[in-house]
Amino acid sequence: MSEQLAPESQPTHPRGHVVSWKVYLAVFLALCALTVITVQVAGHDFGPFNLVVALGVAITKATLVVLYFMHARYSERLTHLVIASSLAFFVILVFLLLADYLSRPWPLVAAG
Amino acid sequence: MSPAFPLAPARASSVAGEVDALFLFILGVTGLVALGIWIALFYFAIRYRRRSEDDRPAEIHGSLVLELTWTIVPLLLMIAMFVWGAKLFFHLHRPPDDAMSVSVVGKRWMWKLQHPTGQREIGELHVPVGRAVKLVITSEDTIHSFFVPAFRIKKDAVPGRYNMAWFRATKTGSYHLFCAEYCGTEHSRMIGRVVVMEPEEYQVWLAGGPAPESPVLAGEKLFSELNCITCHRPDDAARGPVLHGSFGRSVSLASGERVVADAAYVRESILSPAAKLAAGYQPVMPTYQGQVSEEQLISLIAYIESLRVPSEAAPAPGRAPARARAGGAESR
Amino acid sequence: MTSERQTLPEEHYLKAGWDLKSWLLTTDHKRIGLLYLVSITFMFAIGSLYAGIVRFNLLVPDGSQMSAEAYNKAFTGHGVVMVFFFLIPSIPATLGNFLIPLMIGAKDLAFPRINLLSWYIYVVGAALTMWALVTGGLDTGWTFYTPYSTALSESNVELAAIGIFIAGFSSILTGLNFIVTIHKMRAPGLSWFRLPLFVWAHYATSIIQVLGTPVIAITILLVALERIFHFGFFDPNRGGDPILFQHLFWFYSHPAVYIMILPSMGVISEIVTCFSRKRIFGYSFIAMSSLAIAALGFLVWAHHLFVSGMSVYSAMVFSALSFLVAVPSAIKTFNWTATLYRGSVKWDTPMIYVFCFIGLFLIGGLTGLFLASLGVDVHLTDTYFVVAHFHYIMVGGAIMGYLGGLHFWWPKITGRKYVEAWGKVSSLLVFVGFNLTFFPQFVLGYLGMPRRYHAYPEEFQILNVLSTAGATILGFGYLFPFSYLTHSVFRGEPAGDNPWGAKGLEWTTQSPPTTHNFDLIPVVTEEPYDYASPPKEAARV
Amino acid sequence: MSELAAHGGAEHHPALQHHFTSLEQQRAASSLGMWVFIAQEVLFFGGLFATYTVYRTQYPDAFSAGSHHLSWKIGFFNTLVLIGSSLTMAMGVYSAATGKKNRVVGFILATILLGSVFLGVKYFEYGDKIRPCFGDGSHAGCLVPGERFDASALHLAGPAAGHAQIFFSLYFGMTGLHALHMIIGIPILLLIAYWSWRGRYSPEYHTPVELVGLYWHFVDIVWIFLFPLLYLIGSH
Repeated sequence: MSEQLAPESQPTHPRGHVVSWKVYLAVFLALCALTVITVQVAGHDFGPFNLVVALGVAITKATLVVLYFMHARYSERLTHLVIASSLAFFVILVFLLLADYLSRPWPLVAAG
Repeated sequence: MSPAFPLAPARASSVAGEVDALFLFILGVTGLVALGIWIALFYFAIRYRRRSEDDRPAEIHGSLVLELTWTIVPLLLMIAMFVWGAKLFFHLHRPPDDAMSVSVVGKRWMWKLQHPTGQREIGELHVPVGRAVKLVITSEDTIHSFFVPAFRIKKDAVPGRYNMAWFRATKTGSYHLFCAEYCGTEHSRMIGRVVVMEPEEYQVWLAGGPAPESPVLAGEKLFSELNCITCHRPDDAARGPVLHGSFGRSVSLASGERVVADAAYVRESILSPAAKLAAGYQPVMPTYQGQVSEEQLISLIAYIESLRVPSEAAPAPGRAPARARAGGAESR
Repeated sequence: MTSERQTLPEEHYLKAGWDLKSWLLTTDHKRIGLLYLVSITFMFAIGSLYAGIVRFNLLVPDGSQMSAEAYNKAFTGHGVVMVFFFLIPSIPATLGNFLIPLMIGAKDLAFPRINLLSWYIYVVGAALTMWALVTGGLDTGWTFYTPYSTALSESNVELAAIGIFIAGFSSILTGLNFIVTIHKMRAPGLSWFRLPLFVWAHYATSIIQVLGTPVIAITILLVALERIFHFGFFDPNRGGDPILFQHLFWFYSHPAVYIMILPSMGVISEIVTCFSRKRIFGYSFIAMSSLAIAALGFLVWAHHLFVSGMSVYSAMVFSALSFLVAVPSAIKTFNWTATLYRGSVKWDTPMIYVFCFIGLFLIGGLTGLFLASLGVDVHLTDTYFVVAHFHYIMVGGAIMGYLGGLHFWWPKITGRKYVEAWGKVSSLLVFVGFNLTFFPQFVLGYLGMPRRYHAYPEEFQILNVLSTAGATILGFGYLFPFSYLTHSVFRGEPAGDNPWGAKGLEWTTQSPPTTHNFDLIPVVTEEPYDYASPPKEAARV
Repeated sequence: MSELAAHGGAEHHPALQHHFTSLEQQRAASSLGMWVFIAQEVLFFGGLFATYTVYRTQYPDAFSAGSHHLSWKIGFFNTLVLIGSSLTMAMGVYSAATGKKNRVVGFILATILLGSVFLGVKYFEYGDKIRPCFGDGSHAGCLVPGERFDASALHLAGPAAGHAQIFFSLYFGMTGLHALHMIIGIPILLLIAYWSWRGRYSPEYHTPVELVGLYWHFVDIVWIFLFPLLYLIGSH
């Protein structure tokens, strides 16, 4: 049977980019360091920014894991689209929820 | 006499006319659009029906102009619907200042209503025509919804919070009161009547009823029974914030924010005092969670609301200021 | 269309074994489509039975036909079975499973075994939920509002919640399968803008299925946890907020109504082009509005909560977004109608279902504008106006599209033709019965009759009797296609490969297709719906 | 994995399923399928994180009192364990890609070991919160939401005690769901270790190892967010 045309939708790059193990070790150490930072940062009080700082460190750790451990950095754009759309919908849920909860106590401004 | 086949409930409140007008406006716009498409659909389907197997239809891909028109025109019409609807919605959430406040408590399968004069009713609400009535709605068990079709108003009764609605009846008569949020077996029995009367008739009805104990009086009795008076008093021995004249004004909190001291704030401060602690005071007030019922809370709030700045008011009911009982679990 | 007598091909997927194992362990997407067809038809019958009970009770105002308890369980059963076990899987699981690989020139879906697993998960979920409904019933409504569902209801809430939780994953796996197949397994030359609009619609539906369903899965799980282990997520006595449940529930359940309608829109695009033998009007606009519906559908959920005491400002935001989401549906309806212009319209049964769809979905969509406008919604929400609105979209739209698609691809699925006359009679009966059932409910709604009422004031009785009369005609009307389509499987006249002369890769193979669909993967060169050029025969070895 | 496909052709690999035209297309499809599954999991946990966010803005004091009661040292140790298991998982995938079969088995077993350590620590952590709830008598220290919830351990009274019950409902809900995902992951890892020990994977075809790796890293990411949100808000 004649060889089929490679389907147009098939990516062309070779079989999965092989990352050297040194990268993994470096990422691992960075993650451990960031974990220590998370605990120290939680130690002192930033007032209203506690949540922002805590989430900031957690997001950096998560990005490191996604990019290097999960090979997102070397995979096709479609994977980035899937990751982005899932985070986008989660952000929609949280923001529009908070839009209701944070604006509930606002008093109604008098008309005109 | 309403027509044999009514298409809308009676217009018995100040907003009913405008709600019907907005409804008719949207009905007109959507009706026209629908009619236009139905006519086009059937005209094309009949005019261009297949006459023979090999007739060649036109090669039409589409037209940007048409696409833009039937995107932008509907958008403009919808903006009009949105703005008018939002304006009406805001109007429904801003009671006039002279509104008389009626407390509504939904309890599985009955509506318990209480007038400002203390008159209590179950499943029936008598109101004077022309007078704005503010409803403070809550529930004791599950979610109900206070719905009077003739007034075009509806508001959920959610356990654990106060929701507000208001209306101004414009026509006397008796109108349906429904529970519009499913609440269990007898959901369809949780109905009642709103009776709108002439003001004089209303006074007669009020007088006729059992001598009610006004919530303010009931609140005052509770205020001393529960020893609130020992800390909240206008003189200098007070260990809690002065309540006189503070209802409805904004209060600065220990956390630095400012909050309007409305019914919800007073209720929360009675049930969990430390939550929104007033600035400059120790969190020594014990919680009254479980000791006061919904009705008692409403009376306390009514009493606190009635406290005016004592320019030269009689001294606070002179009971020897008993030592404040050891505050309950002092919060951290 | 060829007129000489057609003969059925010797080898096709239905002949690949008739024993139980060949059906229950198949990984052929066509057979799994048929498995789904049988199971959701069964669930549709149960849902219709519940609907019949509800309408029977509403014949009289004093609710003397049955106890309030029985009525509450009947309308809950109708809601749960119809939404979760018929409408969500209806077109994607049957026609979608069957046709998407054929339409994109693939041998099967990307993950055939996960496809079979999704059917088994559906069956387990359906069995559990049916067991809950039968052995005690559920009386919380399909919406499970707390604190009634978590604290006060004594019915089988946990069992039904777990059944629905499981069935949710069947929908997620179907969506996952479609997304990967459409991305990775298109035939050479089949670029995104040459895809049939049926495939576009299913791509948008799959995005909603994958990203929406998990949120209701976790919400229903929290309800079950709160009942079993007394966790306090939505318990007002412990500070829980019942409105938070409504937020999380409707975050999925509004996009879910787009899961129900988008596949029907895909079917309508295919039928309207084939039976007016003309290119679709504004192909890219229809394709893009499918994606727009999928995206905007996630921003509008709180129009179900306008009177629940949510903040007035965020209610305004959701009202504006709810108006915005109506625009893509309007664009589609205008484009379908414009497709008929200067076409060659043939009035076969599928086309009649398209007329029904466009006419009735229009009413459903436009009545949504009343509910999106805040001022009117205060009066209309939780009344029969809302019941009529969503039935016009689900029954007038989704089911008309489902029946139209079933009739349009029936020759491809079974290789045989159904009797055209019966098709026309039944679609007319369904149209009349449907309108008589649900149009009076718009008037009931504006008069203020609340939803889910076992007994109601006398003045609403006439309209309710009209509605029940319509329901009997509708029920009878639905029996017609069930009977003559089944009859056509055995006695139908062989249809040949392309009885309608339609465009699309699925019409280039034989009917019914072989197990591996194409001997040679076809190479696509023409534009979609290019009815000017003659239909192409697939190269056969 | 699947029966030898019907096609002829020299380069045909035994693991290639019949409906794919090339191994590369199959790998790309499987990887995309896994990523879409993870997108769904993000929304699945997302519902819980959204509930957490809303209640934390409503009841900050009860949440910090509840979080103060959790020992952050256990959380810290568990985080390091889980990051370690992510490292061994990544090394496992790396060894599969470079064809070192024995290393793959070794690293995956290490991942399973670290995962079990995590679950063990979790078991004891749950233990001292749940054990006081059983048996009659005073349920001092019982932190399972419900009638027996002992709020005095957190020095809370009145409605704040109810809010603390919501915190612990979220605590048990989120960490429970996360632990459940690990309990499902470990048997799959065992299966992969067994198949790679049988020599089924090679540099050309090791997709199942990659997919399990993606799943495991996702479970680790969920914990990376759970640790600060649950354990660290009360400590200043």
